Amino acid sequence: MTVLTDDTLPATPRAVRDEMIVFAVMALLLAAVPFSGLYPFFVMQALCFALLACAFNLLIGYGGLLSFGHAMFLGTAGYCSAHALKVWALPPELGILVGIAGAFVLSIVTGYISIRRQGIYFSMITLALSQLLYFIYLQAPFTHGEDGIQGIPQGHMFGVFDLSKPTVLYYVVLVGFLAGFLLIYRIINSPFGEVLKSIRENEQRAISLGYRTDQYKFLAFVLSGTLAGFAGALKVFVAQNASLTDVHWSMSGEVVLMTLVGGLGTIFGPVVGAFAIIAMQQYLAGFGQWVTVIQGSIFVICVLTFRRGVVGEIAHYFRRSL
Amino acid sequence: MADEFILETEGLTKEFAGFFAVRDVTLKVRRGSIHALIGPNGAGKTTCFNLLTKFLKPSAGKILYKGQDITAMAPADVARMGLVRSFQISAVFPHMTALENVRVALQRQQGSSFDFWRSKSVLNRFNERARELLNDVGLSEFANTPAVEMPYGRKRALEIATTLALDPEMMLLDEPMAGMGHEDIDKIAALIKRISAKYTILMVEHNLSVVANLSDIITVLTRGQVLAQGHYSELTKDERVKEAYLGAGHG
Amino acid sequence: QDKTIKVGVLTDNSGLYADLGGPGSTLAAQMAIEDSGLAAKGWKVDLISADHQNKPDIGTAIARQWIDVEKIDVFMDVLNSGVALAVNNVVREKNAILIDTGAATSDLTNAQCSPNTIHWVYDTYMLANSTGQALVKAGGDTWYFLTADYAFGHALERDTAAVVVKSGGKVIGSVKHPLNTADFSSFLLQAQASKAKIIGMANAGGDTTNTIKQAAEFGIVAGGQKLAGLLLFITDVHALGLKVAQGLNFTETFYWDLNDGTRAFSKRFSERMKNKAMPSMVQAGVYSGLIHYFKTLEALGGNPHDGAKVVAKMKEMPTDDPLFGQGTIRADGRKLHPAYLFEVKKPEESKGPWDYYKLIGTTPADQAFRPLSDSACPLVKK
Amino acid sequence: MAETATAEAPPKPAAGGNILQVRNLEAWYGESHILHGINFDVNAGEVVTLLGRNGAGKTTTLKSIMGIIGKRTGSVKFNNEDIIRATSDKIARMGIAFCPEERGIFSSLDVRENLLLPPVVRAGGLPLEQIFDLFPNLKERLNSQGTKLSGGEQQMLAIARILRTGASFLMLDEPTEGLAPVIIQQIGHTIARLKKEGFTILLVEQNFRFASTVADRYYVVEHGKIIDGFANADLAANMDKLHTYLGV
Amino acid sequence: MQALYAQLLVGLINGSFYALLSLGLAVIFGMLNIINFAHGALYMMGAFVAYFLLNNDYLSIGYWPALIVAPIVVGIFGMILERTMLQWLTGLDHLYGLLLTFGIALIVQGVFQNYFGSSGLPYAIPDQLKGGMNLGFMFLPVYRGWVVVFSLIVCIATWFLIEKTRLGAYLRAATENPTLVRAFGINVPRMITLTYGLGVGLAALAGVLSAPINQVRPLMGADLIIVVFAVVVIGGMGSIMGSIITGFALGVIEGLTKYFYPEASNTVVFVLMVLVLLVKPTGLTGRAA
Ligand SMILES: Nc1ncnc2c1ncn2[C@@H]1O[C@H](COP(=O)(O)OP(=O)(O)OP(=O)(O)O)[C@@H](O)[C@H]1O
Ligand SMILES: Nc1ncnc2c1ncn2[C@@H]1O[C@H](COP(=O)(O)OP(=O)(O)OP(=O)(O)O)[C@@H](O)[C@H]1O
Ligand SMILES: [Mg+2]
Ligand SMILES: [Mg+2]
Repeated sequence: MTVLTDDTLPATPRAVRDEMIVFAVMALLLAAVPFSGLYPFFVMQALCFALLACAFNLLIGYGGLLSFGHAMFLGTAGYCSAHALKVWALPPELGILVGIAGAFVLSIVTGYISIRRQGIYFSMITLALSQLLYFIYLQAPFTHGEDGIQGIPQGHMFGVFDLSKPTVLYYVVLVGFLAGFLLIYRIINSPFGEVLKSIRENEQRAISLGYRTDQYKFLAFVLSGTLAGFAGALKVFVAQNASLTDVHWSMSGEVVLMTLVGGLGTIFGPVVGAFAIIAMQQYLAGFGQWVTVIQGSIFVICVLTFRRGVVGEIAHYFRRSL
Repeated sequence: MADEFILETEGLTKEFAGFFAVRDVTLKVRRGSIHALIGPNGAGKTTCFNLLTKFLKPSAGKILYKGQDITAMAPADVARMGLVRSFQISAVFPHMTALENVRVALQRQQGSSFDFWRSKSVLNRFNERARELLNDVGLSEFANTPAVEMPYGRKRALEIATTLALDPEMMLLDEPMAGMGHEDIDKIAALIKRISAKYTILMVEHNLSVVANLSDIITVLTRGQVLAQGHYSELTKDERVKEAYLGAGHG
Repeated sequence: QDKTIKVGVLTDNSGLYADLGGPGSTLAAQMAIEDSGLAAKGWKVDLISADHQNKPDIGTAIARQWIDVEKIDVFMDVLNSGVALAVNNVVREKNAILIDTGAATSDLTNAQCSPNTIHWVYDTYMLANSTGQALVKAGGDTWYFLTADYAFGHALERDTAAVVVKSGGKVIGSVKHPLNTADFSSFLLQAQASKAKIIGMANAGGDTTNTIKQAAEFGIVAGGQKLAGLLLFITDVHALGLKVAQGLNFTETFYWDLNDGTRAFSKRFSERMKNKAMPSMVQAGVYSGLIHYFKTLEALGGNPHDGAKVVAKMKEMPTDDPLFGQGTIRADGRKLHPAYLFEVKKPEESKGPWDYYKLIGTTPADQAFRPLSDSACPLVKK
Repeated sequence: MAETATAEAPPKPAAGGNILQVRNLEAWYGESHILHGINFDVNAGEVVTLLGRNGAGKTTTLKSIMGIIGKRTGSVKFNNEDIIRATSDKIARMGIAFCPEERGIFSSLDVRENLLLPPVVRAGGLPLEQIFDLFPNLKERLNSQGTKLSGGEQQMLAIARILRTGASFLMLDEPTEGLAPVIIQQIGHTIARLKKEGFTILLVEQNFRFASTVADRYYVVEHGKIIDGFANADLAANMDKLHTYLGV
Repeated sequence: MQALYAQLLVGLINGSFYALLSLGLAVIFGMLNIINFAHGALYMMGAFVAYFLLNNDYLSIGYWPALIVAPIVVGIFGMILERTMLQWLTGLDHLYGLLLTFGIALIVQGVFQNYFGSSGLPYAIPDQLKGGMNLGFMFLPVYRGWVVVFSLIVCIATWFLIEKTRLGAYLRAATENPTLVRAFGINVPRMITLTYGLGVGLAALAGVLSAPINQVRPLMGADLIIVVFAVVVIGGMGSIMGSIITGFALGVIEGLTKYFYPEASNTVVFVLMVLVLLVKPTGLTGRAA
């Protein structure tokens, strides 16, 4: 697969400083949401997808691996958490852990199967695996088929934070998102991230330097899948249901869209993209039958005019990496 | 004697659907020498390299490196044993700076490559060594230039620096001078000469003056087989070599 | 007293079911508001609509926002069972009102019933009951099911099979097909080989229409077997054309050509539709449900913005409107009205566009739906 | 060096029909301005060589003539027709053929298909037998995938395939790169033969020794300009200058 | 046992749709390097054009001419798309083409849905192909027989055109390096446009063929696309023969699944894909990605 982000700039101290500033601004803006009159529920939802997109971006933007099945981690973690909360009546923090663990196990299995395929074949095998999983979830009784697991209790986080209060829930989700985001940022800028980048740039060369590249890609896959699972677990508290839509291929497609719209291989792009797409779904919902047409037109315009994505274009304009 | 020869092959053969690209090649590379592999186009030189570094699986034959049989190893593991190659078409990490290119190689030996929870600033401890290496190949001024933006000849030099960073025992260089201007050729040749003090080098090269000046011993390959072996001066007198490789009017 | 009302039509505007609800549901709501004459009496009624894209999480997101930000009082339509169940939870939690006219799942008034929800038009239990009973009675005593492989299909098959057996018929087989199958010939061949008299289609939408179309191609009906649609709408018949659809049996609770009341409404409705379509029962339900809701508020003398309270009052008051006639709402939130078994006319019997059905049987309101004695709804005191 | 760079008028070509005339050719890769006004001529039946250091703009010059650089200005006259605005397929059909530096062998085609790919634009191309005489390797490997050939074999294939087309004006970009001496000699003979048969050849070479065996005239490119030009006969007299230009 | 024969035959019939659709997709991928997510929408357009040609007061020219006219009309539409949008994507990663065509699919489907509703329009089997034959083990509608035969012919003709003619070599070469092929004197942009038209035309043809069998609905292609895409991958991206064979084979395998484990019949293609890719990393006949 060709390198998608052909104008990635090497990270310099200046870039790191830029990123820190943008991160601080983002965190502050998000923290101010409950006071802004903006509807926090919408923001929470967007945060979950933003985390998912960031996790996905870790794999494609920095590992060069395009997964077409990332919804499977989102959905699996969602079902696991939902089941743990509703049926086992676990407290929220354990519910989240169960979800993450589910995604972790799944990413090990699917990663093991798929990681050796190249390019589009890798994408397709992840798609196929996620479709198999969809089938399993459709058949398995505990998911309640297309009705989904509904009315999941929100409970008290660590026994203290009452998650049924929107503001409390909002901050819990925000903290979760920021933690996930920082972890991803750290992974990208870690010794491991450096190797990953070199593999994406020129895998043959990395091998000849003695790197067992499959192992690095595998680790990246597992990290990405597990973090996507974290997003799925958080989402359960926000939506209070877990349904098949989260495992459907069109969800995997949506993640790709979010990342592309925001800017592939940029650190903040997926966040912007997730907010853009979720906002679009929310605000276009009132446009009646024209929703799909408008949505389609936006994609077309995106691809034809600002292909680097929102953040990518901005970064390119200022010659910064964001 | 494993000591004398760092790399040996026995009856190395590679067949592509009925076509023998390499056939029954027995090669011994003496430790500390510059050994050149020459031959007409399509003789199987690159294929040989690919076999030695495990990028291809041999159809038959055996490869011994430092006395150990590496015939069935994975490419990354061979590299880890200190047998490192460069590519016929220049291979760098294009969107990383020269410094980062070298650092990736240095990092591999230090075992922190899987640390995804640490800041990459831990890699800064390699910077000094990386700069040294860049300096060795004359790239100090390019340290912070992304590799894509470097001129062709400099990329080759960078590749060599990256290879050196692994502190290999033996380097395989595939046409290190291809596509270079005269200036660069001289620089790289000098560089190879210099590093050969420490490493064993097996190289493929078509530039005869380079081969003549650098190599201690030359193996001539044609049609996948060893045609002759010897010093440059001997080979230029060999009629078969003239016919197959050097061409009339040479020597 | 507060005299403002906000109505939200949450439906599928762009997907598979857009013909069934979609813009038509919004139009029906609009007409209900106009016909109620509330404006003249000093009420202010606002209407908004949105597309849930058949995704439960989008549905819940919109529902929350509507209640929290837009202050919506009542949700109409909400077709698609998955979305309906999700919205049902939100509405209950936030004490709004859901008058569901589109979802099929009978769970809305059974295990998942809620003091804030009324299920208006139809449900799987009723469909199974009416169609199953009537067909067995008419001699269709051996059944083979083509079932969509998801909870809704399973429920439909299970309920129908129970009715068939209870009525003295026999189920001799079934095959489960995945949702959104394009080709049914394999399944139809199996159904054909079973020699069952009735092939029950426990599926919906495109799956049903494709089944019907391909059944005609394979000569199933010509070979003497009968197709029974367990969930089929007039929009589907329109899409198939009478040539293919003729002879089908199925149940609806509304048809535009039932009586003068339905004809008058439908004529007005169709004139305002872009493609001049007649109303589906889902759309008719939106009108009927809203009319009753408005009457209740008038009776209360103002809008208390208290979902449970209004719904309780709605259950007290008998319903009466030109589309569904007189009826009642049960404690579990089930709206009761008769169910009609129709047969699709032959092309030569049809007098014009949308003249599709012959009424061949009516199940009275008190027998059409699941008896309270079988109900798992906690609101039902036993 | 700077003084010579200002030379406005290109060195006068020898007598014989002027087939290619390049004036003030400028070209850009995206934002970067690479050619800053190239001026030179090629006469029918000549072999002209462009020399210059890495990155001087030789390849870019050829590509601009071929019409495959997006942004280019100035004038390029081929047989007195200005082709600066023409698309590359039109240019090719006027009888110019180009053998790129990176060879451009197609991996989805086998060797035979690669060889037969360029359409014949006019009569007078070399017949296949002659091509196989020149490059026997190719004949042996006709059915393998194009990019499975060794580096040098790919180079041969790249040259071979444009000889078939009947284009009489050939542009070869570093045809000897990566070739064994014996093959380089063969290519030298080929060029000589082509010349005899009336082909005109514009050559880009790093291998100066090789160029000197085939070229009639030289131009030196530096920083996107032609800074000097002389005939093969004057080579000895210009050797010193050349050393400075090329850093040999 | 008899029932099994019937399932095999029915599977083969379905396979011919997969083959036709994946053939077009493979042609477009192989030649333009674009994963044409609009394929399903264009297939749907083919069926709709057939519908207009049948049920229009002015143009009621019926099924047979539609077999030619619909692919041409949709093909021209495709060529306009290519000219105005897709051509700007040459040289970019697959992802962009995929996204763009996905957007186009949404637009096309949305517009059709607005004008024709979601439940679709009736289309009857042409009179000449009505009825069926009793094969002993099953009742075979004449129309289905026609579909198999006709698709096979179209598939083979396309394969021949692409793999065995000069045109095909130009196309394959142009996929890899359009600039160079153009510099050989071939008008690559025009060729690419025509090829896209061809691929799209094949989709439309499948649409016409399916109109009498499947309901003519705006979303009829939306779910198909992913299966068809899977077929192309299993066959080996860009391989024409691979797609044809896999298309027919998938039909048969699906038919068997419908018999033994019907619930999984939509999923079996993905099981197949995982298995094939595990054994052969680039599909049955594919070259490296
Ligand atoms: N993967 C392959 N499949 C089929 N044939 C191959 C493959 N790789 C190489 N060959 C053939 O093997 C022969 C040797 O190729 P190789 O690349 O080793 O030559 P080389 O000596 O490096 O030549 P050069 O000097 O031109 O680079 C060539 O004829 C080539 O066509
Ligand atoms: N695709 C490109 N985008 C941007 N700059 C380019 C591109 N290709 C070449 N250049 C730049 O244009 C300049 C001229 O390049 P060109 O390839 O014409 O040089 P050359 O004289 O052929 O060198 P060489 O001997 O290395 O082939 C160089 O500085 C190079 O870096
Ligand atoms: Mg080689
Ligand atoms: Mg060049």
